[in-house]
Amino acid sequence: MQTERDPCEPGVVLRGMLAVLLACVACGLCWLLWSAPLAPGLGDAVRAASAQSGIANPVTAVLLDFRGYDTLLEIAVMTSTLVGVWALGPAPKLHERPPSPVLLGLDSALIPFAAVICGYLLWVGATRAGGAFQAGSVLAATGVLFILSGRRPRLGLPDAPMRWGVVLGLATFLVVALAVMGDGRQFLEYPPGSTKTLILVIEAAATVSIAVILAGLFIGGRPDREP
Amino acid sequence: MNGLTVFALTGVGLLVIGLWALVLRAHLIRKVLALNVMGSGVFLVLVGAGAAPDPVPQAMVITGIVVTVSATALALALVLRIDTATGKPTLPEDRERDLMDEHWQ
Amino acid sequence: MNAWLPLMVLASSLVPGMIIFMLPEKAVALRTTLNLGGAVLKIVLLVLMMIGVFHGVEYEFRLPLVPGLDFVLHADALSLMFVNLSAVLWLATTVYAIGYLEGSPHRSRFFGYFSLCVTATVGLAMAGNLLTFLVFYEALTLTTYPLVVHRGTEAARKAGRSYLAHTLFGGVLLLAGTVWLYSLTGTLEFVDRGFIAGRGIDPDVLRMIFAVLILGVGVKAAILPLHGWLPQAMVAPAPVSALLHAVAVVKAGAFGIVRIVFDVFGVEFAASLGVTLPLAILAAVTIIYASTRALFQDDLKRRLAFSTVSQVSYITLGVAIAGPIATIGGLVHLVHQGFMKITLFFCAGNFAETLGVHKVSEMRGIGRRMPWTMGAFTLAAFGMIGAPPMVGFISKWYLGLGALEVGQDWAVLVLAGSSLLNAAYFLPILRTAWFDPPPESWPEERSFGRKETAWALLIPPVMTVAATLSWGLFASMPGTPLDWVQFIAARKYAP
Amino acid sequence: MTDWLAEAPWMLLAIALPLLGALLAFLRPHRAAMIGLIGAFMSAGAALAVLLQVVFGGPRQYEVGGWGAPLGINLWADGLSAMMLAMTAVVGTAVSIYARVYLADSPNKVRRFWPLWLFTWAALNALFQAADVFNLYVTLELLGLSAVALVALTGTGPALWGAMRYLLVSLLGSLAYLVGVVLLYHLHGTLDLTLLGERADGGLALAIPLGAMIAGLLLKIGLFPFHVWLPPAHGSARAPVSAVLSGLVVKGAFYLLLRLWFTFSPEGEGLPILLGSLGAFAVFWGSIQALRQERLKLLVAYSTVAQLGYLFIAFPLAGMDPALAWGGSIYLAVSHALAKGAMFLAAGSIMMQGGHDEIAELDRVVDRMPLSLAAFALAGISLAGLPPSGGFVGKWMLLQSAMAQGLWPWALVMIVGGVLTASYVFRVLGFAFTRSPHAHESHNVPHTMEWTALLLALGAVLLGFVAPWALPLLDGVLP
Amino acid sequence: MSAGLILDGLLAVILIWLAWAALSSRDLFRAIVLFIAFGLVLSMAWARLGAPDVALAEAAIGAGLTGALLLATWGRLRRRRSSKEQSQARPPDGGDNAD
Repeated sequence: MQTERDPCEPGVVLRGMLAVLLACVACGLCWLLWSAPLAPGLGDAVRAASAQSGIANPVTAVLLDFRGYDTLLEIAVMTSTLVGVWALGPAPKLHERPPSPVLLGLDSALIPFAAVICGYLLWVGATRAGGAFQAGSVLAATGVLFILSGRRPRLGLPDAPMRWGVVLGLATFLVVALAVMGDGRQFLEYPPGSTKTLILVIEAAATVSIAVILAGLFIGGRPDREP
Repeated sequence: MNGLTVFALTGVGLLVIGLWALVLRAHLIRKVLALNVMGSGVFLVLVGAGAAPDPVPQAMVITGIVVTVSATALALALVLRIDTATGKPTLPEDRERDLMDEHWQ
Repeated sequence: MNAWLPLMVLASSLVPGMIIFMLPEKAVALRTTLNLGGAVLKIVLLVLMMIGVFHGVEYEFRLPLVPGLDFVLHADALSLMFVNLSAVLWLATTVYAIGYLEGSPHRSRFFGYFSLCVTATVGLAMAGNLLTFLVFYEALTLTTYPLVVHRGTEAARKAGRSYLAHTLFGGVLLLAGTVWLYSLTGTLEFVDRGFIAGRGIDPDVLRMIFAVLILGVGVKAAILPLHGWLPQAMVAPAPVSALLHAVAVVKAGAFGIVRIVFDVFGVEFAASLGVTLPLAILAAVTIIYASTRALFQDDLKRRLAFSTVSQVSYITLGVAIAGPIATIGGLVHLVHQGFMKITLFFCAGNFAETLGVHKVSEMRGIGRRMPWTMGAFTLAAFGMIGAPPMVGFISKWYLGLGALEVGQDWAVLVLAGSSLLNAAYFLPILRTAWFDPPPESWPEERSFGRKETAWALLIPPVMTVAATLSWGLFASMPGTPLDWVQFIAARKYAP
Repeated sequence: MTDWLAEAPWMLLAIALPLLGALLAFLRPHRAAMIGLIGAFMSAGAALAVLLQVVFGGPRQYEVGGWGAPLGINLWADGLSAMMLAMTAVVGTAVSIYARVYLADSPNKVRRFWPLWLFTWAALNALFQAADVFNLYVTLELLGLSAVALVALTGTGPALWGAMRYLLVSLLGSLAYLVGVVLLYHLHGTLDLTLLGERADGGLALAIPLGAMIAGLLLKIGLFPFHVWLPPAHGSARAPVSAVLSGLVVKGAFYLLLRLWFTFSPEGEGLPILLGSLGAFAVFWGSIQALRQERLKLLVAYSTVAQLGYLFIAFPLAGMDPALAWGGSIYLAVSHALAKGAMFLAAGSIMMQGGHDEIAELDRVVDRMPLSLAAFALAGISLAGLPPSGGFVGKWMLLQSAMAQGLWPWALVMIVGGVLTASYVFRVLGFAFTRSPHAHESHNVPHTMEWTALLLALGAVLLGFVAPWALPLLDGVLP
Repeated sequence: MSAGLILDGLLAVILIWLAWAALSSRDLFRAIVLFIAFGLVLSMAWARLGAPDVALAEAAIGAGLTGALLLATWGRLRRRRSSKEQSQARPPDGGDNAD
């Protein structure tokens, strides 16, 4: 971009000011991280608590138990994004023509990688309470690659099942969270003992939804056969 | 205890690079890329600055990654519609600028 | 009950107004009933209230509005005077307007805003503190704007813009002064002889506040150099001009000056600050300037408008001379000028409606064509000039005496000079109207059979001028405005 | 029974109900409008219930998942939150009723609008009650993304541009905010606002994270000079959407800014004065731009820029009598939400009626739709701070605190700003009263739309009378 | 100077370089591919930081899905260019669903 630029490109002044600003930002952050004493964080508390809640993987414990509310809203973010993308209009046609060699190449490069991840995930799931996002996204990723590689020339997505798939995760999450309330328990406060099962239920539902949503996002518009 | 680990430093660097590109690039896809890089930078600072592995920031980062991909998807869908409706994948003020894409040479 | 009566006085015009907005254009009968019913009801309520006040009943309605400040409706002698003036003239104007606007479009809108405008005036009259006064002052601006632009022409929009430019500017000054005052005193309640004296506030600050407040209300009172909007607002229909110029807007301004001088600062304290003399001089200048301008207006309504500018400043002058007798003169002129000027505008409207006559030069021999209207016009004009035994004479007499009493002899000269000018711009009208031969045809004549014009157009001016005549003749009787004003003025000065 | 009602977890329901509504509306596109309307009413009901709980029971805390801070996430509803919830409920209900009729003729839009709008509402309710900085980040994202999608709903090129710019700005803002969150977590080892408030002590260690967060929020609020994205987005969206954006969404970011400010109460004179000056510039710039606009909706959008500026004048004034300045600013924010909502709704009706929104061509619209014009005028009165409206009370308090401290420049800004506001409002009214030479098409507008706007505007005016009861809510909140 | 630290430093340098290259290359396709690579390296960094879950999420979502989205968008843009119907001809307000 060091070629001669036409007048409407941002000038040296703007770049200079931006550079100064960025320098200040960088210096500020670095200085703070360098000088300020860091607090221990919540690691130990989480491990202690997750031990008694019976979920081996502390990250999963944080995601679905301690800070489950965040995750709930996060799934809401994904869902609303999908609704938003669908609101933009019908999905652009996929592959009116044979897919570009580029995509095929990339696809053949990535599919084994995705397979590896899948395997690793399964193995992880055996030892710890696996990760819904990873599983779901890998599911979606493989689906996407399948679409991408053009091995299915015309992709007609059935609408209603897809909507159900989209809604499933957030709905299950909300329903479980509300259902556990009663005899003094709070929203999302799992009854002692049933934590693991409930989390598994939520995760299963979430995995499906995440996969469907991510695939839907990739398609980039609402299904053509929408009611 | 010093939080300026290698990765935290990297994160700050990514943040800066991303912001630079976000302001200066005209092509909307590049702006989206820039935002993604910035996000990764922030996440690196979040996890990298701590000494011992701490699950809370990790969970936060996973949440953040998912939010970012959603935002990216929405942004890219918008880019497509903008290109359809207005003929160029840019904001109105950048329509005359160099999009740095061989299809616009 | 004592708290609700003031509110009911407001409601008696507010509620009809609201209903009228919703009425279809056709529902003439219902609309007329509502208008007149509301007007009459208001007068009845006021009579009740006056009786109560005579027997020392306190009528006050309070509602907390801003932290530490209330929305207060209070009925004291001064406010009752102004409320009565507005209520009575509202009745007259309503009758007149019904006749005047017969068959013209958007009457529901007109009468709706008309009622709101009166509501604002009444509320302003009964405002118990400066905040409430401010509320209704702005409300008055907002409700009169649609009336000014009612015709919907380009000229109307321009006039409306200038009207807003002036009045909103005034409103802002008033707001600023009010907040400033409140941040110093912590109270805004109107009390006889003011609430500022003896708080040890820096006199220079007080002078500044006084200036800001007076300018704020002075815009509506059309004090020089803020009088520009008034002649322009002439594009409005005649009833509006009548109401705006005789009562609602300009009188609201004058009333505001009265309130600020007497019940915020206290007239003696204001005099001790040395702010009254400049005000008096400003008023005097306005009187002379506006009268001179009136001389050169050929458009009848514009001439009347400039005459209003000068006449309203009599009130200011009377207040600013800061003597008990002059105060009487000023306050009583508030009422007298209202009746006289509304008569004049009614008549001007009649000329325009019946014969299409808008200019003085077109009025040759109009007296023979419309003797009753012209008669009313003549009497009112003499009142304006201040010829005895008309009420105008009483006002000027007290003003002059009051000026002499406090040794402000120059004011007498101003009065004399303005009387001459008044004569100079009214007498030619009378001469040409009565003694010149009428033209073969009037610009656009409407026939009302044997009547000179519609009853609804004729009765109001005759009634109002009759009132002024009677007050002039029986000035010393109890129950006249003069009597009431003396009762008020007595309480504004330290015994 | 009543006890159960009084003790029901309304705070949560105010978040969960709109979410459920959104899901159902998405699941059943054909019934979207009906489901959405019901969901809207339920959300509003829950929010008002929270208000009652706070009024009678004082501030409430809710530990989601029963863990409690710092491990878990807390919800927190005090007077300020309750006020914002109620504001959202009122404006949201009006917008929903309006949109039900407004969108009726385009079923395609109806299906898209309701889920997104309910997601936005849920995000707002969650934002107003969140007590955890990272949870706040998630709500911010939910709010921003669904709002962007709502803007894009219009589908035209300008609207898409507006949405895109809005999206970029909103994401950048969230990232800046997130930087602050990251630093705060590393410095104090917690994400809970209350704990952070206790642990954070001044100096650069607070200034840098707080600065990042404030900068991000200013971007989202659209304070001058970050306002560039706001008028195109708000001006090109559909009327109900514009009402939501101008009335509520920006208030979400402003609320968060206030919350942070009250929690950390940063010392030092510089920042308040900077914010105040930016606000002052916004007042002037926005008003002048509004005066120069040819199109009604853009005028209203620029007036939002100006009115947001007012809210920031409280920062430099909060020195002597904080309750007065902050109270005024918050009251101004609430009445602006109602007034601006009403204004956009009225503008939408006028636009639908005449098929255009050229100000100079309004052509006696006062005869054709007096109700909408009355709504516009009443809303304008409140915006201009004319008595006795909610805007008047807010500006009176700010003005009083400015004059009591003898800070004349700020008083002057507010006074001049008021005049400017009045002049652009009355510019519209003037044209609405006069006849234009050209002929215009004229469609008839459902009365529901006109009445909704009018009632909302009346609410904005009546707010002027409830201040003595509303302001005490803030007692515990303000520093 | 442990091997781990060297590896970290290496990863850091590669990350910065990839980010810069992705954001400043003149060829959009190359930029996207570089970004995907960036995502993959980043996931290694997560693994180094003892965050396997994040590493997985990054690889699958950050690199995989984001990359796929980017590539798809790029492809659609390009196809629109090459396709004959000139979208520039369309007025700036022929929205996709402007009803």
